[in-house]
Amino acid sequence: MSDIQARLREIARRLLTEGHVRVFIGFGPGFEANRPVPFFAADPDAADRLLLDEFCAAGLARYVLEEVREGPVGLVARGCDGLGLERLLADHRVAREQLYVVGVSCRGVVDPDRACAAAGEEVRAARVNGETVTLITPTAERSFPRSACLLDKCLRCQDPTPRIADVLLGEAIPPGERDLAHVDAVERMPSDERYRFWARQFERCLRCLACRQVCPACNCVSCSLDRPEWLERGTGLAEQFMFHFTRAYHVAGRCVACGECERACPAGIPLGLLNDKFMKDLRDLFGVAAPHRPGDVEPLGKFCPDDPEGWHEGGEGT
Amino acid sequence: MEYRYFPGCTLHEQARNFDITARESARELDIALVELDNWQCCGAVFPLATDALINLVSPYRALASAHAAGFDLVTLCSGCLNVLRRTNRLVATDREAREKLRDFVEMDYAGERRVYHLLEVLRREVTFETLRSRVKRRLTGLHVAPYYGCLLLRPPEEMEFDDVEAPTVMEDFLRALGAEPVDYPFRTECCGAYVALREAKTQAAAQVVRSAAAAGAELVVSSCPACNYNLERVHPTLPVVYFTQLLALALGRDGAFAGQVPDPTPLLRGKSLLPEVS
Amino acid sequence: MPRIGVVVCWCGHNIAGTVDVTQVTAAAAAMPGVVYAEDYKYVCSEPGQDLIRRAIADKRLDAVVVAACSPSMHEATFRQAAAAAGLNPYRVEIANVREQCSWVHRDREEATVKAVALVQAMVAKARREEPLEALRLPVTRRALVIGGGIAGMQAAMDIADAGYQVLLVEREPNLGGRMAQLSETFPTLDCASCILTPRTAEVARHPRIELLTYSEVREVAGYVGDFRVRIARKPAYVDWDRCIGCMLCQEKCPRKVPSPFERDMGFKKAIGVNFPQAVPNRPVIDREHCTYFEKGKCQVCVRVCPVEAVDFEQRETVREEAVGAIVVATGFDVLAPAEFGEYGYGRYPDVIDSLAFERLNSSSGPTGGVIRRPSDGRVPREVVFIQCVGSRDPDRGRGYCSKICCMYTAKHAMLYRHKVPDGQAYVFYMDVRAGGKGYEEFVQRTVEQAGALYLRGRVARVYPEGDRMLVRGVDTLSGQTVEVAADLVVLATAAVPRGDARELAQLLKVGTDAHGFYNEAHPKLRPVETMTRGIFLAGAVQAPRDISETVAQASGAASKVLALFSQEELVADPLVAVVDETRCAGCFLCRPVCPYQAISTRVAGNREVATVNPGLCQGCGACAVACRSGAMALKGFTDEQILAEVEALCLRTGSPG
Amino acid sequence: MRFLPATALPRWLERLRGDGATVWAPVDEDGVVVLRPWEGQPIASRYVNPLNSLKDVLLPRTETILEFEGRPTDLAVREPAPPQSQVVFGTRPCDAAAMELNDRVFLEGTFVDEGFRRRRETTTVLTVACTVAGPHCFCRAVGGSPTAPRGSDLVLHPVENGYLPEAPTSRGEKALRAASDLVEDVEHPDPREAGRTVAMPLAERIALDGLAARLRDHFEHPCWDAISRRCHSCGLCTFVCPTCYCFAVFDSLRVTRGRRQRGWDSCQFKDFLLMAGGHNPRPTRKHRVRQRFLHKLCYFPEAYGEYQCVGCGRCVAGCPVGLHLPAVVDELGEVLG
Amino acid sequence: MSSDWQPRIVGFACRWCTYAGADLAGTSRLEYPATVRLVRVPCSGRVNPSFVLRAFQRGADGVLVAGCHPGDCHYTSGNLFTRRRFSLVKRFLEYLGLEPERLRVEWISAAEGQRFAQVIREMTDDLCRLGPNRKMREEP
Repeated sequence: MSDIQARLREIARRLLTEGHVRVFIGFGPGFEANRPVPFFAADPDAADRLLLDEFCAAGLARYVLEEVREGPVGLVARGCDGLGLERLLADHRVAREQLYVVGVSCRGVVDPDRACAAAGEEVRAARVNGETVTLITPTAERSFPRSACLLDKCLRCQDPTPRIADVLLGEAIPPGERDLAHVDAVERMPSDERYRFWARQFERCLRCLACRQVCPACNCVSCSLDRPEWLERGTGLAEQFMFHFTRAYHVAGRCVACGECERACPAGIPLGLLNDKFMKDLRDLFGVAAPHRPGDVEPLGKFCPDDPEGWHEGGEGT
Repeated sequence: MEYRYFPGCTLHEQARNFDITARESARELDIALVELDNWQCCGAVFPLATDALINLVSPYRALASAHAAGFDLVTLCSGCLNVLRRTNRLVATDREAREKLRDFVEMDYAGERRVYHLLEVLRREVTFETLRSRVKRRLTGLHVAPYYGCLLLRPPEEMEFDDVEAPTVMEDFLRALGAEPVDYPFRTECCGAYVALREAKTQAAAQVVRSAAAAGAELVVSSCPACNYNLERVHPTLPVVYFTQLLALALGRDGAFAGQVPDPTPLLRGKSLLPEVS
Repeated sequence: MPRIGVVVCWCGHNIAGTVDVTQVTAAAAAMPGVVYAEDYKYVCSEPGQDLIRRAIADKRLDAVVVAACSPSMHEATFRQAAAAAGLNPYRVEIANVREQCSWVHRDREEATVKAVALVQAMVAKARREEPLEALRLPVTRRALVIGGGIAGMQAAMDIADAGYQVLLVEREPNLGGRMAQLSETFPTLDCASCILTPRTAEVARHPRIELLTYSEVREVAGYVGDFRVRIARKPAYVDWDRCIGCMLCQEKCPRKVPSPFERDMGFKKAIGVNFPQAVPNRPVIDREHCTYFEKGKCQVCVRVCPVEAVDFEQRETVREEAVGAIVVATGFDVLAPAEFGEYGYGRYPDVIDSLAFERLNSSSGPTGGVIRRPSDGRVPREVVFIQCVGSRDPDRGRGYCSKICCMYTAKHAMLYRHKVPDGQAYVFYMDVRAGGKGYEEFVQRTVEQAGALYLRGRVARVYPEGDRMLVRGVDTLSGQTVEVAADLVVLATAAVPRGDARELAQLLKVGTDAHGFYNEAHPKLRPVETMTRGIFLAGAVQAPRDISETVAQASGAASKVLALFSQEELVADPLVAVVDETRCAGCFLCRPVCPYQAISTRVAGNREVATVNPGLCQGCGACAVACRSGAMALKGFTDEQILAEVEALCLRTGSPG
Repeated sequence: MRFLPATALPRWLERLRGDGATVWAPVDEDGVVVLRPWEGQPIASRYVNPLNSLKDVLLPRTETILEFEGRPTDLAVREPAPPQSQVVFGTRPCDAAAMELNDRVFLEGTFVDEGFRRRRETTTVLTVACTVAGPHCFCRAVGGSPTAPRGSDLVLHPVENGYLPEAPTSRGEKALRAASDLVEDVEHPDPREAGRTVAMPLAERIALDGLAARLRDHFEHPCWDAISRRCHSCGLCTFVCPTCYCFAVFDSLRVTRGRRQRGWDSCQFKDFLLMAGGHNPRPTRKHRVRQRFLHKLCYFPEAYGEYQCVGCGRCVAGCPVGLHLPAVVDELGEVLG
Repeated sequence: MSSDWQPRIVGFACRWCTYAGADLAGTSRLEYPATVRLVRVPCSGRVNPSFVLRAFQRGADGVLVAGCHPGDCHYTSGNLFTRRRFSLVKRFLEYLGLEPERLRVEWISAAEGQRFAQVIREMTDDLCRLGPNRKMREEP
């Protein structure tokens, strides 16, 4: 990543000096090692603090909503960020000419906690190469399987390269089809056990709304769930179901599977399992790609005369 | 431009000259035709029975091995093109058939490759303008009746070779060689194929040749050994040749006309189109 | 908290027979917001309505819930009664305790509990309603008719005769449309121009019809009662006001040009009219084929014109008009059979389409009405007519039946026999469809008297043999392949929408079917209306149809326009969607689900937000569900109201107190 | 030195549950350790601190204040039954300390919060001391320690297959009596010594002394823009924080009956301070983020003399964009010098 | 289940077709259990999937969403969006644990009074077998 990081800084510096963009969004050093945080370079010198390594976990797309208010915005975008931006563009929340996107192909971001657990000691740096991840610790340099080191959202990622980059650093990796087998596992549970599974997850939900605030598809100016007639502030099980049902339905056919909601959830609720269920049915019933590639009209905004009636084949465990 | 070449059985036996002139012309036009290794007969007819997947094992294997080599397929005989292209489409669209064939042949393939006829390569890759510039001996004054037959064109939604009722690719090809294509209505009618072979019913072929002759054709050109065989036997003097023979001739190579009945060489010599025997 | 009155109807014993109305009234009295609860034997009766009016006045009610029969029965009655007492009619709700309660349940206790719940739901809804005003839309009592063929002229005449202004726009320089190209018409064989030209003259002279020929509609904005239409008048390069119609220019013009009106079999001059009896009888210059525009020379027409009407500098002019209703009568086209190589159309001159045969028959046609072969002008001894070319052919043509070809081909065979007594006509057909009045008898006469030979089967190939055309087909009734040597082959090609039908449909925001024919609002009940209110259809623009049906439909469309213009002002239902701009994010997820394209963009402050055109919106509510942030509300069926209804219906302890 | 074998723990808790108390214990739910009313499930032991803290017990996410039924003119109002006594096992010293901070707010001063007080007086806190610090812990930087008894009724120091109970309060002593037959006597060095040597790298890097004073006159400092720019305005940090106690009161109406409830609210939500008429004194992220950290690092110390943070590290682990107290203190340190 | 317990069904009926069908069942004096209570909506396209969950939340044991047959919608496309939305929502609610029989989506035209009554009878039988709905429901 280091030479790409250098080129990124050089581009950011040029954009800021020539005034193409008012701010360049990327990652900067965090308080703790291996936890870089979103960073907003507002002047050319700040560009040199831009950082791009295997630990940059947060999604950046949502930030453009706020930042474009004062002028054009530059940002670094991996595949998931690119899809997030496409979502905001498809929803007319930002205009393409307001963005200067520096695309980067991403092979996966390391989860610092998982890496430490795998290495058994403090991890200084990491390199993701194909099917293995090399963790550099003070004492050694050993490689581990991807599943032991990477974030969940990266393990299921099928879109390493953003498609709307103005400039792409590194070569493009073609997108793939998402494997939605994890949804089948939940579908196979008997309905009462499935209900207890979800009741247990939602019981932990704090309603802190992190999943909503980090989601590029949840970009409304004001959320209908903030209105008392839709959802009261109480955290009884009925309200918890209403919140998660409505949020999942509202992003159905619009979710780009960036995985940020699951990563942000403090209660460890498998939100991906909710969004992916809609994604699986949209794929099986209406042939919508998984993950959804934002087009001009969302899948629920159109119909085919011969759409199947999905409620017939419903029933246990299909 | 490199392709895996699928000759088909008759091009190694009866239609040797079709094969030789094709290879010569390809070399002349620097199209790399590398013969597919261990190919088998394409089955000659795309089975219409619903559960006849076993007949498609051979074309599937041909396509899969071309895919393994990483190149598209080229073939000459309209029968082979018909079978290979329709198998390719079936594999791409029918998941059940794809999986059964894959399990049986134990080679992974899902319709990624394209199957081309040499004429399509000439039209798309080489382009007829370039072909015209590469011609060494222009076949001026040669009135040729292009004969398409059935399997190149039909069924149109699967073959997508040319306009099913008013095709033009052979006419353009002949003009590129300097010959004059003859327009006659029977160029897309059937030659009687296997029915003619089995029960010697030759009226269909006769009608085609009669119509061509009436339109002033001196020579008929086709791209299918079965059609050639049927058309040759119903007219005493009108020779029937493969399009690659004219192509080889025009590119300054030997047209491999030896032994054909009716013999095209007198006609060609009459128009001083044959290479002078030194 | 709004003051709500509840009136429970006995409906004689229809409701009281199964539902304990007094208990329902008592329960209603205890519901939050209810300040008055009464029951009465027949609330829909005059005294019943009086009871409501008095209650509104005495109790200063803000809303009324009537527990009675289905809203489809008396919602209007009770709303008018409330309005008479000064209450906003949209604050009256009906609890359906008859059709959906007393009539369908036997157990008195269960029916009463359900009735209370239904009243509870309506009270909950009434508490969350705000007064709605019916939308008053102005009506411009002026109609636009697009298309000057028989359909457009008929509609224009009917509307103008009723006293309203009509704007008739026709793309060609002259009226007449498709019918002007016909020779005679079935089944009466009366000559097309004899019945058409007087009608064109009538239209041209009509005081309330403004004729805009050689013009096209470029843009349609607004909605029913207030359409804003931009109409472009193409440059004719002849000043029609000065021109006296002497046609000297056409006579002297040296440039002969193939005439599309004559299906390219006849010629016209670079300047002139399509056919002699054209109305308005004014020439236009065909810019692509005029020597002056090509090489800057000639100008013969300028020299011969006695009134200097030729003006090469003329430019396209565009005018904006306001109209209240639009009738689309743009007619149809015939399929170009070139896609069907087997018939050799376009390669062999003696293979023509039916419209060309019409021109051969027409006395003002290229051959003066004598049927001659285009190749050598000989009168054909044998003519083969091939039916369903492109029709009933889902793979390579159109799947539908074009309906009129069987009849005009029988006519052609009949006319051919009249003009060539010893000629033989063959007709390759699949089924003869002659369903109109006197149609079947006409076809029988063609077979028996005109001796036409109908061969039931398709044609495989048409190809030349010497100077004749060999038609290879099959006669399925005898089971043999047939080969007919013909002098002339006539293809009955499919009737298809005009080439630019889809663009005009988009302009008008009218749906089309898969082929491009315009969609009617309801195939059986509203055949002349479209889903867009105020836009009507007449003639073949909606589907292939013959002249008599076209005229009938044109009058139907005109009557719809007259019904619209007869109202003082258009009263539109206020139950339409409305956007809360503080919540709207401008994501426009609502727009694609609106069947009426009623949602457009509006700039609010520095943001783009959605806005609903109340004239177009029909209140289906699809957008209110597509809007994730809840900014889109459907008046009368808001989220808050429906949620309150659901909650009231789910209350287990429906008991009062 | 008293020693309670680990095997005796379930029996002890069962006894405490026996005399009518609700016993909470940390359980592993799908990989997340959460404090839950305990009915015999396996008790988790390998965790830094549970997702929900004592706050979830004493200031529940949703609490019914009163219930009402009938018509506006004759309304029957009922107070909910007084809460059962509760025993919370498995909290960490930092959570226990956090509750004492909340006591200052809810119990001292002119207004005593009845709901909180009733729960506080009937709750026994059995804290399990920390033998190792989590990656995000920094209790030592705010005056806490892995073995601090503050706020606990009983501190159980984990040792080889058991605990060394230490009872700073009589309520703790009373709870321990229920296990008197299970407790053994054993020789063991003072476990609190181990607490001082627990490695806590994060704590060393946080310098809080004098920060409260310096912050008072930097309300308009531009650093707040930079600090708050990456915040997404979710409520995660406030809801996981054991010391954040803001709540909202709201009614849940069902036509003829309803409940008045109190539940958590977050100063980071956009509409937290939205007033009737639409005015919002803290409309942007800068306002809201500044407010939270000034409250913890400036206003609370001014009012109660100590920082409103116990260094439990939940905000450090939870914030999706790394905007947490240590990071802000670090950035403020750089800027304010 | 105690024999006299009756399930509570909340129905969303489009006013042009299903509501008129229900009225027809009334005028034809058909009989069906008093378990269903209809909410009249302009079109099945107006039924927000969250309304369905609200009904279960507040104690409904079954929910029916019914509109015109595809192709007959008074607003041409309302039911075609309903078909897509509820194809997904039915499966999603089952995925959350709701028994399939609790939510039914039907096309019932204004002429199908019989069918409306039949659907209500079938739903009532299914729900009597299943018993009251405990899932996703708030405490009484």
